Amino acid sequence: MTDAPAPQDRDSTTAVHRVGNAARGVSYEEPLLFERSRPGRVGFELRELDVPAVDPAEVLGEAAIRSEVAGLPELSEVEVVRHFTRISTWNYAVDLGPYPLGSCTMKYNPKLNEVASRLPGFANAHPLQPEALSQGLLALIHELEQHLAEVSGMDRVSLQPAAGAQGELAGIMMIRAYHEQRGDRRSKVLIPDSAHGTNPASAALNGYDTVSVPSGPDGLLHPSAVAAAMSEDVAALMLTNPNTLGLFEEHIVEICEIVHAKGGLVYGDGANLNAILGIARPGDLGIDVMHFNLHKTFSTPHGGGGPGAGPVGVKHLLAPHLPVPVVRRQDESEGGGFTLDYEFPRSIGRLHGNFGNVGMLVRALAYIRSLGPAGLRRCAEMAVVNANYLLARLAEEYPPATRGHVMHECVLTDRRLEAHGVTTLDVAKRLIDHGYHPPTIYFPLIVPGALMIEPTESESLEGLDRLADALLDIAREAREEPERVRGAPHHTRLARLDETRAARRPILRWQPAGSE
Amino acid sequence: MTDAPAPQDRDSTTAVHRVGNAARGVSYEEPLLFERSRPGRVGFELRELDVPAVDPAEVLGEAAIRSEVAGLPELSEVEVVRHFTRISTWNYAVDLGPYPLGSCTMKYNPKLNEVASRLPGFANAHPLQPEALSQGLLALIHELEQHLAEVSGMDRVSLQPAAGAQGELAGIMMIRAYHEQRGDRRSKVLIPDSAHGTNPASAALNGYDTVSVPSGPDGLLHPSAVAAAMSEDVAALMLTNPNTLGLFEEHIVEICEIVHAKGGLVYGDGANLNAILGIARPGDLGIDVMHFNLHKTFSTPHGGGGPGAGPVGVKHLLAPHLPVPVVRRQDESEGGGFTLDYEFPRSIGRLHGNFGNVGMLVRALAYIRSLGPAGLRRCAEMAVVNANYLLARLAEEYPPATRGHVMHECVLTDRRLEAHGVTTLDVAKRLIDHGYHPPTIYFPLIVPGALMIEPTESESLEGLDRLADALLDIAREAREEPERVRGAPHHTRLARLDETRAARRPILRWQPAGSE
Amino acid sequence: MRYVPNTEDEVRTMLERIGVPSLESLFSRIPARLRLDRPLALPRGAGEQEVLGALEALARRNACLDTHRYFLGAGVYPHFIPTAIDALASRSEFYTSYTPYQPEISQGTLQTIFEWQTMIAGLTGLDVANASMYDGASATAEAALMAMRVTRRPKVVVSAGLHPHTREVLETYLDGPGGKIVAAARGPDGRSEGVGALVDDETACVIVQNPSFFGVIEDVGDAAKSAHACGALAIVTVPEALSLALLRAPGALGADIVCGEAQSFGVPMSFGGPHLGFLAARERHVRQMPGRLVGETVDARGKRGFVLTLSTREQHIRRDRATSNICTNQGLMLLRATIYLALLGARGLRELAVQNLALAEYARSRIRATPGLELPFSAPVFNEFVVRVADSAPAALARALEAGIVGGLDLAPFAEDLGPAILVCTTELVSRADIDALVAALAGDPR
Amino acid sequence: MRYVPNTEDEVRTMLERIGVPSLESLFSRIPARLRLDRPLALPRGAGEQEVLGALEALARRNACLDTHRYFLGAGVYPHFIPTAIDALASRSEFYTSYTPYQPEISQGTLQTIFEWQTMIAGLTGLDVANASMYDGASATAEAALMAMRVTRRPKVVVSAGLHPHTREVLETYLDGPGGKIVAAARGPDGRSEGVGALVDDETACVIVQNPSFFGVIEDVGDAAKSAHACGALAIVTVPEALSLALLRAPGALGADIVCGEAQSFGVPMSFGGPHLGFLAARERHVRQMPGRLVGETVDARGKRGFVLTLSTREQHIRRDRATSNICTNQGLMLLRATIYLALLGARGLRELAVQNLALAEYARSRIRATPGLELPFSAPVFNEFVVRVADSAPAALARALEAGIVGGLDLAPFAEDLGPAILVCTTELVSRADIDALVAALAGDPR
Ligand SMILES: Cc1ncc(COP(=O)(O)O)c(C=O)c1O
Ligand SMILES: Cc1ncc(COP(=O)(O)O)c(C=O)c1O
Repeated sequence: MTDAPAPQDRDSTTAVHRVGNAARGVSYEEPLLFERSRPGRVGFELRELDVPAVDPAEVLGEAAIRSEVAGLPELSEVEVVRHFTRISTWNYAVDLGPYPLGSCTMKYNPKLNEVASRLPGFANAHPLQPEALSQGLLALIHELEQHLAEVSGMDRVSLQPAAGAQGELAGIMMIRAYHEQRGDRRSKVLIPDSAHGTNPASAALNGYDTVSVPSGPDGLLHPSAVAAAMSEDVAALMLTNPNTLGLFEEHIVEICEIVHAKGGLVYGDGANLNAILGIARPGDLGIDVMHFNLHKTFSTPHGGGGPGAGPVGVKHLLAPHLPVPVVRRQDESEGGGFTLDYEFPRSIGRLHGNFGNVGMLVRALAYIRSLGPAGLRRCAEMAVVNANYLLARLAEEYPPATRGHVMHECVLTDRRLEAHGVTTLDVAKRLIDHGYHPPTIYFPLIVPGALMIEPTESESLEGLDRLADALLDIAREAREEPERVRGAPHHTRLARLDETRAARRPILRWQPAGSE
Repeated sequence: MTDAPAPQDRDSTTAVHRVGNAARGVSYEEPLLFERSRPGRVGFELRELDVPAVDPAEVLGEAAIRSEVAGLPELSEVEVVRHFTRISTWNYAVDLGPYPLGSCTMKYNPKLNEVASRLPGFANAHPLQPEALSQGLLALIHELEQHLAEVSGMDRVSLQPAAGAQGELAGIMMIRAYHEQRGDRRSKVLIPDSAHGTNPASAALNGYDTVSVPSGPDGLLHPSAVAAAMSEDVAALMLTNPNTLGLFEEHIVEICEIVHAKGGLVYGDGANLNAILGIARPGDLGIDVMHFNLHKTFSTPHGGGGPGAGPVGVKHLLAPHLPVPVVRRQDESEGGGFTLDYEFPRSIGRLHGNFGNVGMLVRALAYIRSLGPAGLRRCAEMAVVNANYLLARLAEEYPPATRGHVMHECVLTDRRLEAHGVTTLDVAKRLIDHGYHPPTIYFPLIVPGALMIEPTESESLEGLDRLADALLDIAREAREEPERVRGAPHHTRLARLDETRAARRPILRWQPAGSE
Repeated sequence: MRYVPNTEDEVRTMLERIGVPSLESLFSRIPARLRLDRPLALPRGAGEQEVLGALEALARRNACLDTHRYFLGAGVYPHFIPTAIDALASRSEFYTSYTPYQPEISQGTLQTIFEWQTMIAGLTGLDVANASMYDGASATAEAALMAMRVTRRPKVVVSAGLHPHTREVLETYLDGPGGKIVAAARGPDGRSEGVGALVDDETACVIVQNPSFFGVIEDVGDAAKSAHACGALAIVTVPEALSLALLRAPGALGADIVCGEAQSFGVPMSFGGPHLGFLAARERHVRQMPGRLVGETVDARGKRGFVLTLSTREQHIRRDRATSNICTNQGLMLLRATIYLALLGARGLRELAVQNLALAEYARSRIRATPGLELPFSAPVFNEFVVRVADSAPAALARALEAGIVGGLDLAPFAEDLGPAILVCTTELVSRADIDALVAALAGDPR
Repeated sequence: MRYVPNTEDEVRTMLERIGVPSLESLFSRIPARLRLDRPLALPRGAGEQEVLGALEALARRNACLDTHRYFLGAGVYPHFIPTAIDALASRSEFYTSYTPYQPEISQGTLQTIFEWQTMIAGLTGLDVANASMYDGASATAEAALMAMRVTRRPKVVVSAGLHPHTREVLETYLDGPGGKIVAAARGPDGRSEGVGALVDDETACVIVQNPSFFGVIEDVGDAAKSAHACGALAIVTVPEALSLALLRAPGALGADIVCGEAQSFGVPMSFGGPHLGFLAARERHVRQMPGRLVGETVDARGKRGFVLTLSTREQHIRRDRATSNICTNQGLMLLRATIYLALLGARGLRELAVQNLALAEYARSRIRATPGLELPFSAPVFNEFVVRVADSAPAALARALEAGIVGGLDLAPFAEDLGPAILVCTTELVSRADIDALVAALAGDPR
């Protein structure tokens, strides 16, 4: 890598200096850690050993030990700090602005939650320390279970799953256990065609065949479609409500009845719970088992891809199958306090090496305690108002995939841009120049050129207006200067990346020049 | 403010996309807090009051209270977080890269120090709580005093001054007290022409007339010049060693003798102590009183302009005049432990409402404990090697103000650029495009077009090479494309700012549109 | 509400623009009888001072590294966490961003993952590492499923010292897909015995935990040979990733998949999570790997950059044919571990591993010299080992607790045959004096 | 050394390029006899674990908000600090940057200062605020010096309730320039008396601390009138900036300069520092103000931006003619306070002030009702007040400490005439139960 500007850069600067919410600025280059490494540098110094030193070869035998540690760089602390500080500036983040990724609910992550999760009594406790030394944490887990049950209308909740997908897995496993315990071996799971990919994957991972159920032309799941697919070989229907088009499944009660009538159960994907907090409860709609995404609805940060937490809630009929261990409040006769209960013979077993992503549970509890019933409901209301406001402002230029009002997100399309050779992908990339993270694109799969926008309740009216202005500006630009949109992003340190090339000849780790 | 690009921006994009250490990127716009404010938003919710509410007008009288709080905005937490996150990205920082500001010693600020200073027992202690409840902090203050005395070769140290300039003030006050107590009223303070502005200002603030002593052509203070200015009316000479040209004052011992012979004292500005840590000690050179800048030499962060800490060290003869209170280790007979001593009748008094910037003292102690004697010396050595290396690489294009090797910083000039109409200011601004903070410019005042570069020990060889490459590239550009250098910076969100306009018609606070 | 900016005035403006008379009407698609007609029964909302106060009170009711000395490991290891990690991982550009689906504004995350993949490939001695799994236990289960996909066989042979929790998770995961688990026996020296005899042509893989649950170092090479002899894959699962800095790389010993838990690399214990599962494999199996992968590519101007790649393996593209259902993973923990490894570097990590070994050796020598205490296993260990006490494990641990020490894990629920035995772990957080105090307490010598 | 990247190899390369044979030779300009011939006598360098361990041990030897309830104010106020402040002020773009001399890459700091200046102007009711002073005490001294410059007079009249520490700092600062300080007497209601009689045509300014050291609210308007009648400036120094949210703006009452301590706005007590001095004045005196000022301007493309301005007042330009010698100030604390004020906003700050008042009123009502306790002063107070106890102040405070309460300041060293008296402060960190416990302890009622 040389510091001289690459020749083609000299000519690529037709960009305007400022656009929308953003301007051009300085971005810092930074190579890979390995390229910064120099033999002999240290970024950390160990404590002095106060016991006799040992020779590992002697203790473990020459054959058991490695001669050198491969793959690690050598850097000073200042270089490590600068490296990660610099590359962090290449990321967009909720703390920088709106992140309208549909289905992901990128709401604000309160700072209080971060502080709470770092309290030594939470962050520095060991999961296997004696129960008597963990009463605060066990109480916290127990309390959060109660709150999630109340919010969802489910009877019992387990906080063990580490993310939504693991919650799905747990749910489907419980469904399987339920049927099997009744001697009822079923092989299929019904899944609407608008569902998130984790739904079919979770069912398949559990040994089920998945059957796709088509959504109606109005984007809703229709009782007739479910009835047509339903049989006594179907273990469950998995649905998402509000669904991935941002619509409330109006026929939910009837659909649940159809499934139940044939002995099936209904799984609710809770990823969109944010839209109905305090307004409606999955448990009241007929759902038998569901997961929550604490990293969506309950504000725990997404961390650039995790960790999340995917608690699973069930009705009484599935409670015997909950994962172990279960936190139980002891009777006074047992001495009160909380204990871990492993005695669930019909449990699906353990899903996590410990109790799940406890640090995320602390954050979620802090959030629920901060908002209370009124605050949670207000979130849902504002999420829905914001989505509908954006929809109203954008519908003309970006024809929506659905008719009428939506819940917390809207799915728009690139239909009107087609004529100019501009696609959803181009719009997404151009939005980056305006200083925004793009919406979710090309999902749900059933909508061609989908732009799925979920503003969340964290955005303000004027913030939405600026975002809408940017999208409208891009639509105008698509007509007047389509090549400019197609070439986006223009202001970022990197231009559009070649994803095909990456997949064709995968380079998945750094190797010293000339090593291959 | 509108979101549409200003028309002139359209044409201002001759910039290359990438230069040196940096590339063009997206920068986020952000208005003033007040412009984001909307009546009724809240960013914080108070606890519930568990005592009877009061009506302030009733308790305090209508006349005593104000009807509304002016000057404050109304925002939600998410907006406040985004506001400051976004505007933070407009700053350069040590954690982003080299910050070669001469005289400021912008070294790396270890993260350990930040953690230590935030420990509840330090951060949440009250300065007036009983001594028995503050033994850890008093011990810490006492220990740091000892260490600074050892590092500097002074006999006693007070940690009270809040920054270097207040340390100077304290030092000059002690000098005054010393003379006055001997019935010796003196009116002048000698200060080399290369000195930092705080030196004359501190002397003047203390009621002294300052006399400027010219540096020799070699950049050093010469005994003859001091002798010529020295008299029995001179209370002290203030000098900086190494001086602001980055040179060790070789004649220091002789100079101190000249001053002492006429009854004067020598004040040492310790801003450049980093260069001689563990190698030479001001106290051994003849200095009677000096300040330390913990935010330079001892790695406490500069915080965008403070806080710092400016402890003052003295020889025995000035010890009776140290500021009060003084932390004293009690004899076993007094029960051991540490106590605050106020009984110094000849003290200059108190300089700070409490004990000074204690949070900075914690950081400095963590630093000294981390480095130890060998580490501190290593810092000095590396600071000096780094400065000389840069000097060697740059001397040809940027003729230095001094001859031969330097200590921890070097002063270069724009002499060779003059012919092309490019100045030090232009070079500084162009360096920003390369991804660096510029050096200190036009200081010391005695060097026309000075570029004062202090890399510090935090930089690596290859980091220095990149910085040197950038400066050499700018020199080349100054010859080939001078208008490009003169127009810099090109990549920043804001172009060069009009400082004259700001001073001519000062706008020092935001006012609602139309309010004036 | 401090987290919600819009005011009543603004809501009115928006409703007008939307063209509805009230908030209510936006929810009109939810049949009225399905709507909740009461507020949720939750504690009232509160300000920061109250919420933080309540949570601090809960936090104070737990023992932790700040109140006790820990000799408790068993899959979750107390290690010192360099201060730069919190400082960097708290940058909101990292923790408030999403999965890097839009590479042009996610290079910070993407480059970090690429660096992590490189480091894990190096530490495990394999070609390709993914962008994290939920934890060591589920990583092990995913490794088994991967081996089942590669070999199209159902049987999984596990070593004697597979962590009982990992074993349970494996069972949970393998139940649906119809996997069968067979465990080797524990030999007298503490290591697995007779793995080879269990492997047959139904066997998808052999899974060896190393170091084992009992702390001993297993013969990975031998297990791998047995697996390969029958066309099965060799999987090594590593509960204490620090051991990789010292022990021969599993890849070099024949492992085809190496997975495990990297919580030791700068991730707080946090009562068991979030932690950091990892999984690495040989290049030829990359298309059967679960989880995200980041690859190098170039941008339209020819500059190097990184993107998520090979996503046709993943659920969001492949749906029911995906290699796993994992979506959200443990990204932020991966960042922490990458910073940790960058700070310690090749030398520092090795040195730390040797320190852990030295502490264990010292503790074991003290135990050997202490009447009433016994080391039941003779095989070498890394930083964890089993101690047999004279009276009862709970009594011994209670004595340690009196001295402010969380003394280890009572093995009774996991390996009754061992008698009164405790699993003890020594990391750099304990000093010689702590070890002496522990030994005295376990032996019943009141201090 | 972890903070120093260069290796021995690299040093060799550099020395070669420099053209010297050894490191030593770079120091050859330091005469050999002046060079230290031994290592410094300091503790050996150590890694993070050891250093942090040692400092944690020191930290644990102090009482703090996490171990006790505080009723101690007296110039340093325990308040709740919203969590967003630490999160934002820990961004290294803020805390590892320097004074914003290069505006193009310092707009974050500059805009923050401009926002702060606006807020302080609004809170004080004046036109211009500077970018911070070291603390309230030195800000008061600088205000006095400023008044002396403006009026070219030497005498400074201070109110009876000027904090004794502030008074000492004022004396220290005024000694060199030859200022004279005269203090008003304390009247029976706790307020200053006869300020007017002390002002004459030698008087540069009247300084009124409000609320006073004894917590009472002074008659600022009256003092300002007295000052103006003789051509002197009226200075108000505010020890508890939160009071500004409730009390009439000093500028509106005639103050020409308002200074004080804004530690209450989100700055930790930190055993007394770093805190946040502020200073505001009328536009006509701006050129005599000490400290940095940020002004609005435009860039070469016409876009708004901010720069340091009017720096001809400052030492780096004006040297011995500067308005002050201040250089490094309290920038990061200013950032914290600006975030604090942005979060609380106009309403929140007001509401918090009223809460503090309500707690003080409740405490005073309880004290009035408690035999043995007395409120010696009748003037109104904000969140702090004097209590006279029956026995001795140290004994009363010792009883409070037994209940886990730091009960206030024993006034004996500061105002002997008051008898056994304690200065008590009630902020939102104390609850009704805490107040009840304090009152009981002070009264000698064992709980
Ligand atoms: C609708 C839906 N279901 C399930 C998931 C999976 O959740 P997780 O990523 O937490 O595993 C997602 C995540 O994006 C989702 O959007
Ligand atoms: C040589 C010199 N002396 C004194 C000072 C003043 O120190 P402070 O800014 O800590 O008040 C400085 C600060 O830049 C300096 O460089």
